[in-house]
Amino acid sequence: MGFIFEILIAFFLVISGIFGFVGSYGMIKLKDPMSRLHAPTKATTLGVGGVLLASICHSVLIEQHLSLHELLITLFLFLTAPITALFIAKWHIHRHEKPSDLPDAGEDELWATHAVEQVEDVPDHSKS
Amino acid sequence: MSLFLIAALPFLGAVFPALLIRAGRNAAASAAGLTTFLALMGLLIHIPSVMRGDVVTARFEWIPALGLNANFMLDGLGFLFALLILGIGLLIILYARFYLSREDPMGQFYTYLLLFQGAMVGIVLSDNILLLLVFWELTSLSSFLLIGYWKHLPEGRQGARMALAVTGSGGLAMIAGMLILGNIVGSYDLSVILQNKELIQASPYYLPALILILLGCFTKSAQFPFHFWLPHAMAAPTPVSAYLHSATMVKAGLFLMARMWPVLAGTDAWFYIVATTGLITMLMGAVIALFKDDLKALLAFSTVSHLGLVTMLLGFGTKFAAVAAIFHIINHATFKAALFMTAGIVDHETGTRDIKRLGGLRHLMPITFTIGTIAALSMAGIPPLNGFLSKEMMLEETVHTTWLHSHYLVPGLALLAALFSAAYSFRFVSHVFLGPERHDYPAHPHDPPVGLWLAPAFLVVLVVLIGLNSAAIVGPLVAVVSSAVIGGEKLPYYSLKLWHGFTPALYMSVVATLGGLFLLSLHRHEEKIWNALPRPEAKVIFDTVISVLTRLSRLITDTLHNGVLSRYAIIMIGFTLALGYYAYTTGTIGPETRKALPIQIIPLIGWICLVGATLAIMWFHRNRLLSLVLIGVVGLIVSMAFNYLSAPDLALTQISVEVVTMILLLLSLNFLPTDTPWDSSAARRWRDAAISVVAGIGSGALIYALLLRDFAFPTISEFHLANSYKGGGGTNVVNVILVDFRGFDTFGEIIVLGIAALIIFALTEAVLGTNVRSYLLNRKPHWPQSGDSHPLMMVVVTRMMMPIALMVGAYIFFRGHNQPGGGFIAGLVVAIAFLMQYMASGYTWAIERQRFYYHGSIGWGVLIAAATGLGAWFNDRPFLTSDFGYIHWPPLEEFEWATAILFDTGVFLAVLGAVMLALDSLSRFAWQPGMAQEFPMDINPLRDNQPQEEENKEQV
Amino acid sequence: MNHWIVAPIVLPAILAPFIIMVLRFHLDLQRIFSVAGVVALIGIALTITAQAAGGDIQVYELGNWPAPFGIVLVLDRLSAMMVLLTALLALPIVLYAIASGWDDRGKHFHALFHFQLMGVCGAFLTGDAFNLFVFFEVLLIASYGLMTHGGGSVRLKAGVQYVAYNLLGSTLFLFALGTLYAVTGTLNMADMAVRVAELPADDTALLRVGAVLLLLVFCIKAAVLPLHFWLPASYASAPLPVAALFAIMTKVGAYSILRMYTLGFGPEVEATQGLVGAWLQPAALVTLAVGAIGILGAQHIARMVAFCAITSMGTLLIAISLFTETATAAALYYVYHSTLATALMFLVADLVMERRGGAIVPTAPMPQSGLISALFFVGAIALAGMPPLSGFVGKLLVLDAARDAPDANAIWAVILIGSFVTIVGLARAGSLIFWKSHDAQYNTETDPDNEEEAAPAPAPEPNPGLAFTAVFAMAIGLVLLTLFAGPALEYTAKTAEQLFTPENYIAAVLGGDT
Amino acid sequence: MEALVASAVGVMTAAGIFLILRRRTFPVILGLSLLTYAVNVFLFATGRLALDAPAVLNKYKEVPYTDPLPQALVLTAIVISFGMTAVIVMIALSAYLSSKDDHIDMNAHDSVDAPGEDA
Amino acid sequence: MIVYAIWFAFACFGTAIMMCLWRIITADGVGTRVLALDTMVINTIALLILYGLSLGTEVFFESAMIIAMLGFVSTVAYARFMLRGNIIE
Amino acid sequence: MIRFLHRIFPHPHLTFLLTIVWVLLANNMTLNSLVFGLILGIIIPFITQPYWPDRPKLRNWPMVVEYILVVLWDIVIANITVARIILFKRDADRQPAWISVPLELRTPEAITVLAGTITMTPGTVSSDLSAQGHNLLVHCLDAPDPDAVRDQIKSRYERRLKEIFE
Ligand code: NA
Ligand code: NA
Repeated sequence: MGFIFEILIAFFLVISGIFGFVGSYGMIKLKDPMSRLHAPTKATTLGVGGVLLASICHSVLIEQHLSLHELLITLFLFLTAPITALFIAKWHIHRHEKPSDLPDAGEDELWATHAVEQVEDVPDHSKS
Repeated sequence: MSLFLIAALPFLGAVFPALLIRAGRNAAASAAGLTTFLALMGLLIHIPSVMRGDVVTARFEWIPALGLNANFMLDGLGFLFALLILGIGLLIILYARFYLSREDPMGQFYTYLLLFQGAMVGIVLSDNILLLLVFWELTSLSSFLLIGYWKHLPEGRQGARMALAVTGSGGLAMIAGMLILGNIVGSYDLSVILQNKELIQASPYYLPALILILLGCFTKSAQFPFHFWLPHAMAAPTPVSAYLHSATMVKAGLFLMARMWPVLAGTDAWFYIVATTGLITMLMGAVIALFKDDLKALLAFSTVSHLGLVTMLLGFGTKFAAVAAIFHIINHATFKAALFMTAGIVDHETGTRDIKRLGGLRHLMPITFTIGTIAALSMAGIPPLNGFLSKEMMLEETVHTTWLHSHYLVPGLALLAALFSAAYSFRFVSHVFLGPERHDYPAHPHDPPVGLWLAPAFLVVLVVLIGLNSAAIVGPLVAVVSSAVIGGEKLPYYSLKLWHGFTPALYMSVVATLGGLFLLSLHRHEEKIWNALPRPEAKVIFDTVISVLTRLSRLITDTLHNGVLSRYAIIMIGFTLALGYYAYTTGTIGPETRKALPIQIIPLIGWICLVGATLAIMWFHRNRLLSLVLIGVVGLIVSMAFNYLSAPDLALTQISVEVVTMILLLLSLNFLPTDTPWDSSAARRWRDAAISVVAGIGSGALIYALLLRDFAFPTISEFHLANSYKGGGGTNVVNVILVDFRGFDTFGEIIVLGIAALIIFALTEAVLGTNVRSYLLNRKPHWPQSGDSHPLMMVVVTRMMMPIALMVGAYIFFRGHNQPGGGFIAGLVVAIAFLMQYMASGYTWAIERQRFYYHGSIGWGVLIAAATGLGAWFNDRPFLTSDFGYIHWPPLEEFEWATAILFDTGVFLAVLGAVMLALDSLSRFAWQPGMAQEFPMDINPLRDNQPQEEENKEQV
Repeated sequence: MNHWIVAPIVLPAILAPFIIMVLRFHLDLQRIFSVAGVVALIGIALTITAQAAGGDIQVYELGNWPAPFGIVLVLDRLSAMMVLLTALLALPIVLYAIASGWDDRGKHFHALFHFQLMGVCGAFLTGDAFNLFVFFEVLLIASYGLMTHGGGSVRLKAGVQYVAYNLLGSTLFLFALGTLYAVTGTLNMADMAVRVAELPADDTALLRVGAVLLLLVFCIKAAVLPLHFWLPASYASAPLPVAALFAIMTKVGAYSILRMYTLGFGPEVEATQGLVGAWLQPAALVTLAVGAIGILGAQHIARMVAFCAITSMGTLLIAISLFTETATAAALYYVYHSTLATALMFLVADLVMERRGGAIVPTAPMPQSGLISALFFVGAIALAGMPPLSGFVGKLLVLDAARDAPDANAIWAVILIGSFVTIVGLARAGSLIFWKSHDAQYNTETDPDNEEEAAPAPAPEPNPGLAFTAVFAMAIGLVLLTLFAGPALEYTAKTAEQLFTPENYIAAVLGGDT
Repeated sequence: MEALVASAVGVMTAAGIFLILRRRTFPVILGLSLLTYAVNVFLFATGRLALDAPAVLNKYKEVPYTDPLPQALVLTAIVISFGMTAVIVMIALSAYLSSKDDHIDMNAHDSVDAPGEDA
Repeated sequence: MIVYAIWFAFACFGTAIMMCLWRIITADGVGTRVLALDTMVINTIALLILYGLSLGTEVFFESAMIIAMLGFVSTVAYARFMLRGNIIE
Repeated sequence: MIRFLHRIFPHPHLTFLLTIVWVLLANNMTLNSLVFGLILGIIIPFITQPYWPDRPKLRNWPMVVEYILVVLWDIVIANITVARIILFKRDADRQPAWISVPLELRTPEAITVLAGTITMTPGTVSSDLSAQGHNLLVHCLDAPDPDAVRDQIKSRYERRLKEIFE
């Protein structure tokens, strides 16, 4: 029984290691910035997830005490990773994509990142 | 009257003129006069005992540890000088009352004058050389004020500064000399010093002490080559010149030489230094005086000459010469003061002191003429006036003096000086008073009111009387004084009378008088030659020296402190490295006692990343954002290293602080340039790199050496490990150290943090209070901004995260005592939870929902921490003594309470408030109109629907 | 349990947050509480000075943990007199800051002021090396705030340099403390002294490095050349009442040198032999020289006074570097003198600057020129070491104490020539500022065309009477220090004696088991 | 392991000082931060290195503990230097905004006219 | 077996971290740098939990959690800085 | 009674959730930590309430569970797919694409969950919202057929989310 547990834990660990590696490797290998975004946000998430699973399994199965608090870390990462990706994508859109390069935004006409108010509209307060 | 009172009266009295001047000029003058009069009376009371040869003393232990005591003594010498100072002072006060004009601040004048008078009296009554030094320097200071009295005259200011510089520096030399002297003798009391002639003269320090003391005397008494300040001091009002530069201050040097005569004189060194200086000064002063057209300058140089004369006499070191010196001091004081006052009257009446514009005043100002002529003739050494008597004695003494085996040098030069002296004295009379009356005086001259001429007249009467019957009038005084000067030994044979028979001195006098007349008759021709001669102008030289010194100082200072921080830092680092190296190499290093831990792969990778990131920062530091990212990497790895090396608390703190710091830097980078331009040369960068590398090697080597050696002693932390749970109630020893064993450090630490936030707030207010505000309101961003500043997803996620983050904060807080965590990290976590709301939903929106007040949070934090500490007082325990215990409320399990938690609450609040206040303040810079918005998210499809729904409702 | 010892730290630590929280919007109340706090601090300081005067060394174990495991405060004559000096200095300065309106030119002046006092008092009282670091940081960070109080581009720029330089210094402090801890395993100063004395002779190098680094840190604070570069620009650019308060900061460095050195790093200890002697005295001499040259070369009154501060630190450190009882007694007297004199001169400089700007060039006459010039004269006399004020006494004491030193000639020469240059420099400045303005060419009053404009401007202080009173109080302090030089020296001599018998200190801290 | 820590301290010190010697405020501040890291690690290491021995008392078994005291000191130092960094960032920023110049050096003009422009 | 698996994972995440650093330094744009930093932070979390697992201790849990939370905050701050200049507005 | 309970537990779901979080954090299931978690679970919602106005109600709890399971499964698949692309596919063979997903969801929370899900699942990253929030811009790592991706998003995730939130 213990051997199976060990295999399970080792499996999670190996999986996590592979995905951790792939995530960062993708960042180096992929050429265009938007594509690079795919690699780490996903792979690393599962990479860490695997370690956390291994850790939970280890405490539950081997050390025989329930320890689930690693789940909180997963929760944080799952909550935050999309935001990180969103912001970096927005940065890319802002800097490298013209509205015409992007698909149609439907009735809204523009994507939010491009929907910028004119800076010149800022009233001049130095004279008042 | 006690000597204390005599010395103190002028100082006490100095207050009144300044105060009474509102009551009128007469009140001020009367106050000054009355003070002086009282002091004079106090002095005169002591005549009987002084004349008996007694020494009156008064002693007070002021600074016994230093040997600086307020000891005063009054002997003949002191009496004579005190008499001169107070007596002539009284006359000057009278004279000045009429001399000064309505515009002059007379109260100030008398105050300064009395200060000076007090200092002079102090000098001559001191029985402690340190005390004497005090008064000595005071005369320099008060004369500085008096010479510069007419602030509007550049000559006055410069003259004052020159006088201060010269006499002040002499005074400093004298301090050294006096200290050496006191050191030789073992006491600073004059009465002791004067008993130790052999000891002093045998000491190897005799010569340095002598030179240093003489420097003080020579500068004060305007001896060559320090004479140049005196004529420039003539820019002072005439009463000042008359008082300081004839009767008193310049005589302080003479007084001191006379005072020290018993222990310093009589050696070759004394003779050659003092007598030679005096001789040169006498001759030089006399020659220059002849060619001065300014009446006061003429008198000034004549004073220089006469001071030289006395100096020379003292320098001879014989008792007879000493008597002659004393006698001449008395005589000079009388005729020279009278002459100065005469010159002042002439100046006052005619509006000029230029001899070239004067002449023929004999008929217009007969009284002045009479006074001036008698005084001048006395100065020329014409019998039967007192000047003649002492000059005879001087000439007599020179005849017996050998200078480096030469018998003729001293008498010859003395004669020459006497000749010039007669010449300028005659010139004073003839070119001012004699000759035809002129019509181009700047003012219409006539004799002044009696108030002005009374004082000189009195002095001239003395001149005549002393000349006629000196033995009766000043004989006892001269005897007493001379006896004091020569140290109480038997007086030599001398007689104070007009006729001594056909002595060499008489022939010399005759030659001098006739020669003087002859010189005067050829004055016009001599003047041409004189003017053609190149001669150093002391003022120019002095000014040049001072201005060169000033400019040099400025150059040195500005070069040294050139405002370049990197230079300052390099010097500091270099100095530190050098001293560290020195300290290391002069010590001994023991063998390594610890085995190094093996290097594992993960730390190695961490090391590679850390070094790589650090080097990359150095290389790419001009890209500020990249450097910031890389710093983040370094911080992350350092935090991981702390974890790896068994310091989880540190890791937590490091990473939390790291993030907040990064945010602060980003907030400021928003306003700063995003790139650092190249502004140091490659050579400079290499130099900097070299220094940095050396410093790096130093710190690395130091810690490496430490890491491989055990503590030489058991560390105190063994106690902490042993007592953390027992005495502190916590299992996380690091936390127990922080909140208990060393809670006082933490108390200071939160205060630092609180202050940091206050400063940031205060600076924000200060900066926003200036025109920077309008710049900020109109500032354009570094680069075009994207739309959607508060993305929907971000807002939603932060909303979801906030309660969890607060929960985590609470968790970190409560478990800190037993597990990694604590109030500090909890504060940061909670602050970041709030900060995320700011970032996501906008400043305005978030601040509206803020339920606490940052200043209050900081304040309460510190107060709670302090109150926790103070609570121990009620238990009669020291500040910050903690307590803990266990509570059991069924059905709950037993749980622990500790006052440390309360203390940690203070930490928590202070940190929270400080971080929020800092971030909040910096955020205010970014505020621009239009930024304040009603909604937390820019895009909210639900919001767009709602108005429609409401519209629909209305339609329905 | 003598809680008085901790009071000089706790009082400002409570008062300042109170001012921030409760009185934030009430300047008048802030002022009242601030002054009351300083007065109370004087009371506390007098009390502990009286307690220390007997010669007993009292130890306050914070948190009730015995030394060396917890932090202790130690009250001896030296710490008491330094706390007293701090309190006495603070009163006229806070009054002046109020009277001149400086406290209203930015936020949180009074809170920062009291935090600064807390840091200084803590540094003087603590017996723990790391706690000393903490208090250094408290006083430094408060000084950063005070230095940049009110803003202004030049002041802020000087502020950046000041902070950066001192951060380097703080880093050095930590390097030093780390090294010392790594070798001795303790942080308590007395305990460290004991262990240093017992250190095996064949393993001293690392301790020596730590010790020298620590002394360097103190030298930075004490503005010893070549570590003084933080001072001129920051003192000259700070609000001058603040610069006046900073006069005590350099003394913290001097105090620490004296404390550590007499306690455990002295030459009689084998491990630390020759660490200081070789360089501290020459450095002090150069400090004095550079300070004096700076005075002569200064073109701005505040900068000139800053160099006066450096000069006086030079003199003080010469005395300290002699490390004899007599010299230490002299040094301690000089500490009082130079602190008061420097502070006085900064306040006078502020009076001048508020009326006519600080450049040492003639301008039109300023209001109250007579009074100010009199005060300037007093300050100049004191700083130049001219009689009759305490500077002269102090200078004589130092010269006298140095007479048996091996380098007595150099010391005397530098002190005396330094005095001379100082006199010339101050006379030059005073004459240009106060006298030359009476020249017709600068005297616009005589110009009939714009008589209206030329009428002397009203005093810029909201309350000139109080401002002058504060400055006068400081001058009177100098006079009293001179008049009562005898008793004062008696105290400092006893203090020096206590310092040079460190066994008592160690016994008091470690409970006598030495 | 000791060599890694020591060399890391050295490298961070060197880089920190190199940045401190730059002439603009921002790199100097970064340099100070790096130097702070260096000194924190230094101070921490004075307790000597230990793996798997955090100073959290274990009630159940005898385990080795690392020296907790330097850790507490470093914690204090970290917090203090955080405050210091915040202040210097703010002062540098204010100075830049007031003069539009982020040179850290003061020129002669600055020193002469010192605090001429009070708010 | 677990030991070998842990070592394998250590090696993977260690390499990953170095690749992240390489990307940070060599990236052509700030966005990629921030992305790489964020990835690095996440790899670090994994390493930390791995280390805790290998030692059988839970003492690193808080660190990992705080890093997860704060890594996000710093990434957002960088992103906001790049997009808007103002982190808080 | 209910009003009283409502007063004490104004946010029962959140209180419950936070108590769970606390128990997870404390990592032990004792009465003490439950009580303590409950206390915090009551206090913290009070503090955070103003920051989350108009909190949506979840309507369909079984659907929530289903959704989570679907997403988890997709994440596993996604990672394998992406790993293969990264490791074995040449860059030139990849066909990255932008796609625009018209949204029926209007609740911000729902949109957020959808966007998050998209990012966490195969080869897609939610990159932007349209100016009114009615379209979602998604970037695909390798999408030979963008329309299929869009349809899968709408049917697999958006449908379920609509049931949960609206
Ligand atoms: Na305690
Ligand atoms: Na803690």
